[in-house]
Amino acid sequence: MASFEELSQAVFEGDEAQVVELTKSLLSGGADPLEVINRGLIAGMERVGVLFKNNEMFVPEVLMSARAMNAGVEVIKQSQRAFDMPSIGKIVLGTVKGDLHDIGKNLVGMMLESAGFTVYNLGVDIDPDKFVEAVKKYQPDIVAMSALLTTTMMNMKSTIDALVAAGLRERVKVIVGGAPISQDFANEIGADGYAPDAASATELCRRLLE
Amino acid sequence: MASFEELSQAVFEGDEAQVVELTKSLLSGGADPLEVINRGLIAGMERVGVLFKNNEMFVPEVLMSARAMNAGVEVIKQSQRAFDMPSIGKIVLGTVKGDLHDIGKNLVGMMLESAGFTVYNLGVDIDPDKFVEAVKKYQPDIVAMSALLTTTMMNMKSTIDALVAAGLRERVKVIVGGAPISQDFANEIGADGYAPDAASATELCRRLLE
Amino acid sequence: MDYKPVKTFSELAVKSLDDFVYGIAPHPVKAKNGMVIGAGTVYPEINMTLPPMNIEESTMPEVRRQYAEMIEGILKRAKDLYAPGLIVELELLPETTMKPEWGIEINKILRDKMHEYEDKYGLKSLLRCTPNDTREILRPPLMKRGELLENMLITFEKCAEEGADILSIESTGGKEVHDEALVTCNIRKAIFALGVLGVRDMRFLWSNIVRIAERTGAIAGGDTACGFANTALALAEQGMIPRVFAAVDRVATIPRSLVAFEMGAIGPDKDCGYEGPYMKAIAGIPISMEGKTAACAHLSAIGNIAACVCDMWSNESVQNVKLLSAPAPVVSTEQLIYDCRLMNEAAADGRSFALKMRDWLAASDSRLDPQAYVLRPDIVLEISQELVKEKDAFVATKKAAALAVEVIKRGLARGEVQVSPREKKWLDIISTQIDTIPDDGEKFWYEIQKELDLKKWRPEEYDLEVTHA
Amino acid sequence: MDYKPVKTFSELAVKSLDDFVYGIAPHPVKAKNGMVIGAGTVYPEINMTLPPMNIEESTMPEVRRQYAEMIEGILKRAKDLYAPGLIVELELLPETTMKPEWGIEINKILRDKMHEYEDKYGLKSLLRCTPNDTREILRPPLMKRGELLENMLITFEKCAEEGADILSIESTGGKEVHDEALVTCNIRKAIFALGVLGVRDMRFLWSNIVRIAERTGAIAGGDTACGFANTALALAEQGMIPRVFAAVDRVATIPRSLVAFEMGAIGPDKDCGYEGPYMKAIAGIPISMEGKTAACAHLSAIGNIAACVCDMWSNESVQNVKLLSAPAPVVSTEQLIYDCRLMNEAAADGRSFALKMRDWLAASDSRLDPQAYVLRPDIVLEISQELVKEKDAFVATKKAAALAVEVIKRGLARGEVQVSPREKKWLDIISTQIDTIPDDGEKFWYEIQKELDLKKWRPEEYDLEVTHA
Ligand SMILES: [Zn+2]
Ligand SMILES: [Zn+2]
Ligand SMILES: [Zn+2]
Repeated sequence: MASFEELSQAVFEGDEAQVVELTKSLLSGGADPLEVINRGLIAGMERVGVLFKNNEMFVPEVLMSARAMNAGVEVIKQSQRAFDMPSIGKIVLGTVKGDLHDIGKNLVGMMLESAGFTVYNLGVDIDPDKFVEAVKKYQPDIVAMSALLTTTMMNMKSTIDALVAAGLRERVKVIVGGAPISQDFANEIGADGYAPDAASATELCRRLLE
Repeated sequence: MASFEELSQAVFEGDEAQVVELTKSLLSGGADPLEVINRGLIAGMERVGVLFKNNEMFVPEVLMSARAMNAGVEVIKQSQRAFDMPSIGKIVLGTVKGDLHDIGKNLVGMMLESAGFTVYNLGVDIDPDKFVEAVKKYQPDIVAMSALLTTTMMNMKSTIDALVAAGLRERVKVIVGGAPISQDFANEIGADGYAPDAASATELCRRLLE
Repeated sequence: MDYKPVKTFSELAVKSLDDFVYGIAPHPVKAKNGMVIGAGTVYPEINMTLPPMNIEESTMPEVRRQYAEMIEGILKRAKDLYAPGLIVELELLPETTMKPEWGIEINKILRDKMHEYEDKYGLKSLLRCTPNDTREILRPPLMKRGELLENMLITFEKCAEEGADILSIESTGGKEVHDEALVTCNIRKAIFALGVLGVRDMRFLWSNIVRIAERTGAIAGGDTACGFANTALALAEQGMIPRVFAAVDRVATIPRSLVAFEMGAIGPDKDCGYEGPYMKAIAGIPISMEGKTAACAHLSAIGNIAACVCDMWSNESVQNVKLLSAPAPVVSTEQLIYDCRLMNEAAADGRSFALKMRDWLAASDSRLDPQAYVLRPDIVLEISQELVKEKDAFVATKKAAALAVEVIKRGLARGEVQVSPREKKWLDIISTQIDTIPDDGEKFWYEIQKELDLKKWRPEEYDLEVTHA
Repeated sequence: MDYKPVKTFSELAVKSLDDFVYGIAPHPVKAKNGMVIGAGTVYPEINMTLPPMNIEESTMPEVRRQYAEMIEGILKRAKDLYAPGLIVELELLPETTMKPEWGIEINKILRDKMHEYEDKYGLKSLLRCTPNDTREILRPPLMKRGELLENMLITFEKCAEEGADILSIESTGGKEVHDEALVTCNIRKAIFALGVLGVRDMRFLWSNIVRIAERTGAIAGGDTACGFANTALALAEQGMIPRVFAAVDRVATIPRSLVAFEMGAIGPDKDCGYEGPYMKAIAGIPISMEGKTAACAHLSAIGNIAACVCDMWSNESVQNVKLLSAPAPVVSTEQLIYDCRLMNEAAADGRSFALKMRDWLAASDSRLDPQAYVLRPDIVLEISQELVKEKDAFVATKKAAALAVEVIKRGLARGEVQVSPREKKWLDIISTQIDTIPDDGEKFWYEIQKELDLKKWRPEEYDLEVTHA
């Protein structure tokens, strides 16, 4: 039978075919699906996350690992009846109103998903009301906002205000990021956290949900 | 008899001896002391103020004019019994706590005095409490604060807070200035005005007391 | 409406490496007030933007105050430092483009003050107006119709009528595809986005801008691959994608950015288009560039080399925040003026010294990063020379990417440029990807449409028909 | 304690104009980690400070976080741009000097991270620690005794023990008198403040700093006339005082700032001392300078010329505020590195090209402002040559001022420098004032004491006795 180690390595290397094969082998060998996910697939992605954070892996390489991991998850889903993917937390993600910047936010989404979070990516140019709606609908643990313009970053505050007005602020943590954002600004608008890049966003979310 | 025009010109030129002589001549010719001050001495300083604001006069030149004007005022004081110098407003001035910068603040004081304000220059490194005391003591129209360090500028806010706590905030206008200060910062801490340089500080004070 | 190019470039405008230098362009541009760009002097181009704030009806008084404060500070500093002239760029924001009256008003605040300084102090200046490409606000975007486009064109026209001297844009045709290409480092998609979508959209857009310029007497400046290769540059700087990918992507933007000049634009090219040296080499137009003094807007590996052949030198953009000395736009103005002084002083000593300065600027960066290497003046001429042989913009784009890989590999072999070990394999990956691209645009479109997410953009807006089921 | 100079300079260390160039000092300084300043490479010196905030017990966690964030960003950028080395200056604030444990703690945060980058990535760096001259907090100040002085010296000593490589200060002896001299443009008082009070205080202070450096193995760097001639520069830039006064005042600081080296300091001199080129010419020590890339801290008319003979190139100081790209300290780091790259690249082509670069830097500013003119390398050597003939620092100060007036008048006559019409008369006013100064220091003190406000400073702290009733 294949080892969790090997599976983790295949995820790390972004070898989709290998991941599929090893996952099947583990399952047919009687391994617990949850263990395959945690000790194999997610363990591989965790190594990826560390290297990515240290600037030792490129995004396309991370994406290949993520794709390989997802292929493994698919195998598990198909092999099990009524299998629920474990999630370490739910996150609503979006670029604020007036701002069309997509790439950074999507990277954050991708890194979070790979780390085991469930991500609801609302897209760009998201009204405060839309954030409120999404919080009602998805009951997330965290709302993550992105802004790249000095003329839209104040909409982070508007969104927090809207959450307060809707009585939802206490139910979620709010984190912010993007080129013009700083820890000071995050403090100023009453956010719970700030991450300077996609790699640290994952860490931040983990920390906030501890 | 000498004319107000000539006196004003002598002040403008910083010619102390000439100012003394012309002032005496005007008084002995029966001119109203207040008119001598307003149409002669202060009128001359107003021209100085305009040129100074336009960067067309240097501080030492302004100082010479101010000294000449003061010499004229002295002549009037000595010639009249119980003469009260007219004041267009009272200003308490100081560099905030922790900050030792003197020059800019003193320039502001000098320009204000020359424009007819009564200035109480508290000095540098002035505690919020000291400002409060001075407001109680001198009953000024305006409190003017200076700061040159990013680590002392927050003491402008502390001083405003102290004025609020003492119930004095409504009684005075507060203005701020100094290298790291901006209009935004002034708004943020709830000051009534901001002046980027000594010349505009005078204008600002005039405007606030209109 | 016909989007046929009015000019084609089948040979280089710059005839030799010794003619390729800062301050001098084969086809200088003369403005109404007599300032000439590309005729010997490098001028500072200053750009400024608002500090953190919303733009809406209620904040417009503050917006006006901010711009008035910024322009006054900038002009005063330029006057006090005896700048020989100045270009001010107004990069409008989405809000001030969608609502033309706001953009027009800001444009006027700047222009009036600039005229005042010209009249009072003899400080000559030009206003470059760059409306925001607001078409991308609608998702998927309408590129050739709709209210967003209409208001954008009105902003162009009215700002030009109100005295904007130079018109520019950072156009976004093909950006949705290119964004995806970047994060996956897929050069096939990047080439499609640039060489097919970008080229087609710029033909449409620039035929409009050139017409507006002709009608209003403004100068049609140029475009920039900002949304494309500068995103790559920023991602590379953050360690997100390989620097070699960003370098190849930069070179692949050349045929796209060149479209502005094929459609009748005459420069100065837009500051943030680091492909500018190629535009100058091929089209002969003067260019604005930005480097170390634009570090306030983005960090880069090309801080000096970007200046080698510039005719204007820019700070890209800086917020109106207060630094210890002065507001940041004033600080940038001072820095740009000193940079220009130095370049102009060396040039005043004779062409050979301008070339020396150029070569030091180049050598100081080119060895350290492939993105810098592909901007080395001799490399620019070498690649440009090959590209002008191609009539078809898509084929030229593919060729540009291939040449970039080849040149970087050669530079690596010669020890002229360093590439980190884990980037080297990417040169081969990119090369292999390029080889899969057919030389026929139709065929490429047929192939690639199934690889693309057609929910994110509208092929019909680029006159492309979806042929797959 | 004896404050006798340990060295005197009776001839120039720099023997000819061709030996007077950036990157190379007659007496290079070698640090513990092997970095050598003044031996061929110009290094960036980065300085950073806190954003608007109070410093007190309750905010110290945030203060620590700020410094940690700044140093990490700076070092990461320096590494990513392959800086050949880096100097980090920690200019302590009054609060972090008066309470030595705070300064020591911040000093350690920086040094530890710098060591980490040296060990991990091979990025060599040096820490310059500059405690604040807190003596001026007490009014009138105690210069040679009291708790403020004691804590300042403790800060020096402990920071050096904890790894600060270079010790510097912006000393303030005589500042009260000089401040008044500036706003009244009274060169008599300025010369007294610099040539008598400044010199006497620096002898006392630097005998202490040199001793601390010897005890701890740190390098005694140098002082700066920041509180004096830089205040003049700032006032001149704002149009408050004539530029010619600021230029003369700058030259008059030379004997004062030289005291550090007479007392045993060995450089690198402090960045904001624009009199640095004179220090290098006379004492041969390497110098740090700042110009256009320090525009974030103050605007100036000497943005390029300041670099002519620098061995380190600095941004003076920048707050940790976020710009569009990155925090401002990171932006400054990038700009300094590119500036240094360019200078070093020209020098790599040979001495004659370094001299060319130097001369362009000089020529680009020297014609436009008398403050720039007195920094022209040939003028620096000319004036220095005269000053080393004087044994008495006060007489040298008077002579320096007189030479400055003379040189500016001559430059004006030759058309080498422009001076605005309304400034010209000030040259005569200054000249007339200088002529009233006796050549005997005792006599001068006797004369001037009645002109001075003795409530603002304590003559006994400078070993002066009030002889007037
Ligand atoms: Zn751009
Ligand atoms: Zn721009
Ligand atoms: Zn300083």
